[in-house]
Amino acid sequence: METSQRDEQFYRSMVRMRAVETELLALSSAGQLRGSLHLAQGQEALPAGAGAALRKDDYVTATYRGHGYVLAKGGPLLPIIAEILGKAAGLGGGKGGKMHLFDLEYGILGTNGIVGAAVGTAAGAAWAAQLQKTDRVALTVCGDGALNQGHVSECMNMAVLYQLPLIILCENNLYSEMTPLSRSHGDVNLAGRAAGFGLNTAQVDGNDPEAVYQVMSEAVNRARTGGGPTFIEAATYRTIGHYQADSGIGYRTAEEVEAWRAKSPLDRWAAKLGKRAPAIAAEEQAAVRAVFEEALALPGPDPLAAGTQVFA
Amino acid sequence: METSQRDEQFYRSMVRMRAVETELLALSSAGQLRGSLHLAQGQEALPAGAGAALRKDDYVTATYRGHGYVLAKGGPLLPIIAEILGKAAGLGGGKGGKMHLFDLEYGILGTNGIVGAAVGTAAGAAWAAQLQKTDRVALTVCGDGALNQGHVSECMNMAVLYQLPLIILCENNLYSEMTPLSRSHGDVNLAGRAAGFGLNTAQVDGNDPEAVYQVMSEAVNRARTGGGPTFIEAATYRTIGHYQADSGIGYRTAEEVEAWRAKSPLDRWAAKLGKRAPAIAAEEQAAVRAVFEEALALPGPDPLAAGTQVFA
Amino acid sequence: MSQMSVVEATNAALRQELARDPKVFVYGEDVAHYGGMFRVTDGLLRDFGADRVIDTPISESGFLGMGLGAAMAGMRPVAELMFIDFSLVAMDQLLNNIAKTHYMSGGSVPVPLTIITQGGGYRGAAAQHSQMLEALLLHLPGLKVVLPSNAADAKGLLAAAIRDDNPVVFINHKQLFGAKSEVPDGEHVVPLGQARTMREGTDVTLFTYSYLVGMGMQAAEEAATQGVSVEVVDLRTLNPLDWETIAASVTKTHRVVIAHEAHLRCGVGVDLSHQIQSRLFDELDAPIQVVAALDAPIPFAKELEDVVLPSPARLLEACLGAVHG
Amino acid sequence: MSQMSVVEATNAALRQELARDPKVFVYGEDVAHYGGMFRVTDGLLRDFGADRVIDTPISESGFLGMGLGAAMAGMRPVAELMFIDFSLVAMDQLLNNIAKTHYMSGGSVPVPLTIITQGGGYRGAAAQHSQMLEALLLHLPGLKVVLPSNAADAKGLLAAAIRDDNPVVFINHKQLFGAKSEVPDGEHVVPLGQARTMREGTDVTLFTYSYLVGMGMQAAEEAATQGVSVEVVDLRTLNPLDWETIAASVTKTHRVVIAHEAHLRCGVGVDLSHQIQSRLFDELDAPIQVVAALDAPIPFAKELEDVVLPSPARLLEACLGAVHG
Ligand SMILES: Cc1ncc(C[n+]2csc(CCOP(=O)(O)OP(=O)(O)O)c2C)c(N)n1
Ligand SMILES: Cc1ncc(C[n+]2csc(CCOP(=O)(O)OP(=O)(O)O)c2C)c(N)n1
Ligand SMILES: [Mg+2]
Ligand SMILES: [Mg+2]
Repeated sequence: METSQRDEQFYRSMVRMRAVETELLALSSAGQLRGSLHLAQGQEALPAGAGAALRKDDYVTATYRGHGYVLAKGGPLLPIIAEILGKAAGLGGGKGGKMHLFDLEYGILGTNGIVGAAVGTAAGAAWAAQLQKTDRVALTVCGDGALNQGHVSECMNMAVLYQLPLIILCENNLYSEMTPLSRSHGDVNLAGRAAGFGLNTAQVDGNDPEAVYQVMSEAVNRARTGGGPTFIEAATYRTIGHYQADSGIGYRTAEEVEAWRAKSPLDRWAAKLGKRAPAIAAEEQAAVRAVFEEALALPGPDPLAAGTQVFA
Repeated sequence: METSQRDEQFYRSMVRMRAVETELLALSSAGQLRGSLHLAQGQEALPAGAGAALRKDDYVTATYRGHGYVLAKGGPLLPIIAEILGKAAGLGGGKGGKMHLFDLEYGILGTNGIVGAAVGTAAGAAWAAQLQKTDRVALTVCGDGALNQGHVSECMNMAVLYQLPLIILCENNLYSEMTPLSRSHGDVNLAGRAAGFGLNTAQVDGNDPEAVYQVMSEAVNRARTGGGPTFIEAATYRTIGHYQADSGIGYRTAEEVEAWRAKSPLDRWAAKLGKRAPAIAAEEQAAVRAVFEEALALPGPDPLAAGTQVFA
Repeated sequence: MSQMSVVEATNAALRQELARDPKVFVYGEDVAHYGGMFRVTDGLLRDFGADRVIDTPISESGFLGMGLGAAMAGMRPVAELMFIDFSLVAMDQLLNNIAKTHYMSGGSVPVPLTIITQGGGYRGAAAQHSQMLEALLLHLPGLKVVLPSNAADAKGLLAAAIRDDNPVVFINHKQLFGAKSEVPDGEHVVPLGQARTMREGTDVTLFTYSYLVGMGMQAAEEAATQGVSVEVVDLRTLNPLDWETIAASVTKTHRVVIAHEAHLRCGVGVDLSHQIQSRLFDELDAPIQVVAALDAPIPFAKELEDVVLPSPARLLEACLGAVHG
Repeated sequence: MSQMSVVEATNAALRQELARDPKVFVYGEDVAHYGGMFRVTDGLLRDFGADRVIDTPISESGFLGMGLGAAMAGMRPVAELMFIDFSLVAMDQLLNNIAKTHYMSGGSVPVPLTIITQGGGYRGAAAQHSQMLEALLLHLPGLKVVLPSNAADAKGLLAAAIRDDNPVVFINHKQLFGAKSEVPDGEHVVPLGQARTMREGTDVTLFTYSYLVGMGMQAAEEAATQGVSVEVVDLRTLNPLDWETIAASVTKTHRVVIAHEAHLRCGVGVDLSHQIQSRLFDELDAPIQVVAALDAPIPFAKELEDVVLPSPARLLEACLGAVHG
């Protein structure tokens, strides 16, 4: 794909994700959406760039904030939105919910509510791909804070040991919930920690989808060709609160948030696409709105289903 | 203390430890000792050197193979041996056993049967020392394999974050049980992994008690004076099996074992002390034997004690 | 007395104990500068300083292990686990180490560590953020486990937990956080191991705790209108259990319902059920019923969660069933 | 039929399934080159190659998480946890992830992962290496749990576990590893969820599993000499439970003893006790008794371990007590 085509694709992808989040936030504010909602405004370049570097049959696991990666993997929107809304037609029949999106057909092996826990799943899928002698790769997305879960360290070591076709994309948004890097990491050089385990590492501007795409493509190519795992530290920022009930201010200065808003990948790519941008945005927003309308009208799960599917 | 005095102290300490292990192995072989026995033959220089660098009021935690550190901390021998033999007069009244030695008076906060688990305990004691504004330090001893427990990674990060007065002494004996470093670590540079977390690091010949003492003293001094934690990678080798039922051969070549036997710290220090060595050794061995005789004659715990002391 | 929410009462207990004993310190994720995800530690950093109230990384296994070490070294740490669901990443520290240290040391090493956390569903938080896991903590000996059902108990039981020389896990319920009720001003300590009879009754005893105490009271009221007198006992502490109060109530009503939000299998309900039937078999006029979560992970959708988790209707049905057979 | 130890039978099941299905692979600490701490995987690397039998670091949380991912991606992994005590460092993967994935995915993602491990005491291995932790795995829905009491079942149940599309934890007992008995040659599969009546009896039923089945048989024999006829049922699978066999035996003998080595509180014994009394209350002529470990961590010294862990004498006493009151 040419750069200009990719630019449009990135923009579409980011606008779509923002539109989905806007709808969800409205529903949540209106009391029409249960539970916590972890949005990723400001971080849209990452799923956009990463998703473009993957094949349909590659694997992805991500966090409670990872719906963007699910969208960017290319599966149909309706079952994803339906699951987030807790509908019977959702990916998980309404059982999983927002934090637990699975879609085997598109290689989505789960967003996950436990910090760090999804890294093992992706490493295992990468292991399977290797043992099956396919050239599939697995991407796992985690936060800066997640590196402090021992599970992640264990998997980093095994990824190197087995030379797994795994990419760990670390969204360094400078905070774990309300705690900044300086109060959670003895050494804030995240790529340096990964390098200590022997991983290939890269650092990237996480607010630049093209840069993310390039560094991901390199890592994906390395993984596909037996070159082993890569850890990517992506600098980014959520310009919104940790979850719907958090203003995002107080533990962060207004200036800091503003400075990062100014680096919004959506705005950057809108500027890049120039006059074409508004029409593209409108198109994506309309498509998302249509899916929400359809999804909202769907029936909820049959209460009788509550006890089923515990076992296969 | 002068070097020559220290040399004698090291030798005594190592001989004592070997003598204790020899008695234990004999008892185990004779079916007079229950459970697994994890000996540390070949690794005696580490407790000898490390113990000499600590004060009585410093803290120590170690592994199932860590009785040497308990001995080297300086507490009376009888309650230690009595506990290993499961006697009422043992440190834990026979409840803990070999893998679970505690002695608050000497800062022994537990040998531990779970790989890696004792690192948190020591880090917490170091934290307490810091919060109490004392200059106590904590030493935790773990194996090369233990670095692959996520818990240890978590503690390494926090040790740096809080600048804890903690020393992690990693006994790199090249194997986790029967599995060599090359099949358990993606990158065999253990100090490098620790450096990735921001720890001060050092590498040392773990079969040289004086070298261990020096590197430990530096780390202890740093910790006492607010300079933060240190990770020490000590190269060593157990010249015996992982536990009493393991020959130590098969997964390791006879040549490899022999090559390391030739580096035995006991032999090196015997040579160093020259003619003085045999008398010192005999003295220590006799003392150990006397303690075993005394301990073996002690009564076992009262069965009625089984249900007590679950809670304070 | 003041009207306080459970969050405020929990905060008040922490303040009371921080002020009382310099060995106490409070730590966990987002607890210091932010004041806690649920505001339980609000203002503590400001009032007690950076040596007493400390933020941690997302390293539950590491920081609970450190709590153990700090407790052994003379402190009285209070660790916050943000959700009890996350106890699972730290189970080895909890059950292999914290719970066993005093015993393994032959009673020579006390472990005055308190862990405060919260659990529970009914909010669409789905399978990994809605659990009640007290049974896991009770199966292996060595931990005390406390679950308040109201603000006064939150304050008093937490104070007792912190003063206890043993590891105690103190579990709030997220549905109760905002619930206001009267809390004694000044020093308030509720001894561990005392159940509380919330409502006297003669036909059947409902043993429960935490959020379900309120549901139980509702069910009891409704049952009364149907001519059934339900005694409601808030267990408050699951280890130690207040066997005296339990036995007295069983020998009075001869019919028992036990209700909790956690899963049935190997849960607290079957545990208490067995203890009652094995010790008071001849006192029982009807089978003991346990109301618990259905045997499925907690689902996200409301239609499903409503089925899986206990409801006042299910409690009522069990109480009536125990009486009418 | 051949005489085989439980270790050999477990090894035979692994061989059978490795040969049968290329998706099966076996991994864990020391399992490949060394052949397993307990020789359970002896020779598998040689016979099936390095892609099928793999050594891991000491990273139970990581490698069980990887088992989950590999199972989702089309493999049928068999992970060895060297001691079940170490499951505690991996509980989040086991209970928050492995157990819940199929349900959270709305049934769309099967998790054909088998975990083989061993537990149990009686060997002076002390508090962290002697536990039976099956109750922790049963409390939260989503895992099947299997505990063989003999070599034939070890082979047949493990084969069934590996073929099952769900996560199954298969728990051997260290005291049984060397125990030899007859094992069917060739393909041998014992369906999960079927208890087995080891000895018919009329006065009292003893439900048990794993190592205590042998103790139960001993107790039954001794009871017979004292005129008490004990039916001994080996539960074999704790989830799913074979309720039919259980109910049939209770309605026959009307007296029940349940025995296991794990702790009492929130254990399998109280679980089964409650299920029996709540469903078959009128069938019971005596209180159900549960024989379990005393409420203390497993101590090291023999004098103490003998008191904490169940013994044939305690089983006998419970059976006689159930009959004579
Ligand atoms: C094991 C565990 N501990 C704590 C939490 C609560 N929690 C949810 S998100 C979060 C912060 C994660 O920070 P980071 O990894 O940087 O990701 P971000 O939210 O910034 O994207 C925490 C502490 C959790 N879900 N799981
Ligand atoms: C969590 C856990 N997993 C596995 C084991 C079993 N185990 C005991 S010792 C050991 C090897 C540890 O190797 P290392 O850390 O290098 O220490 P060494 O024994 O070589 O001194 C293993 C795997 C354990 N005790 N705990
Ligand atoms: Mg972050
Ligand atoms: Mg080693």
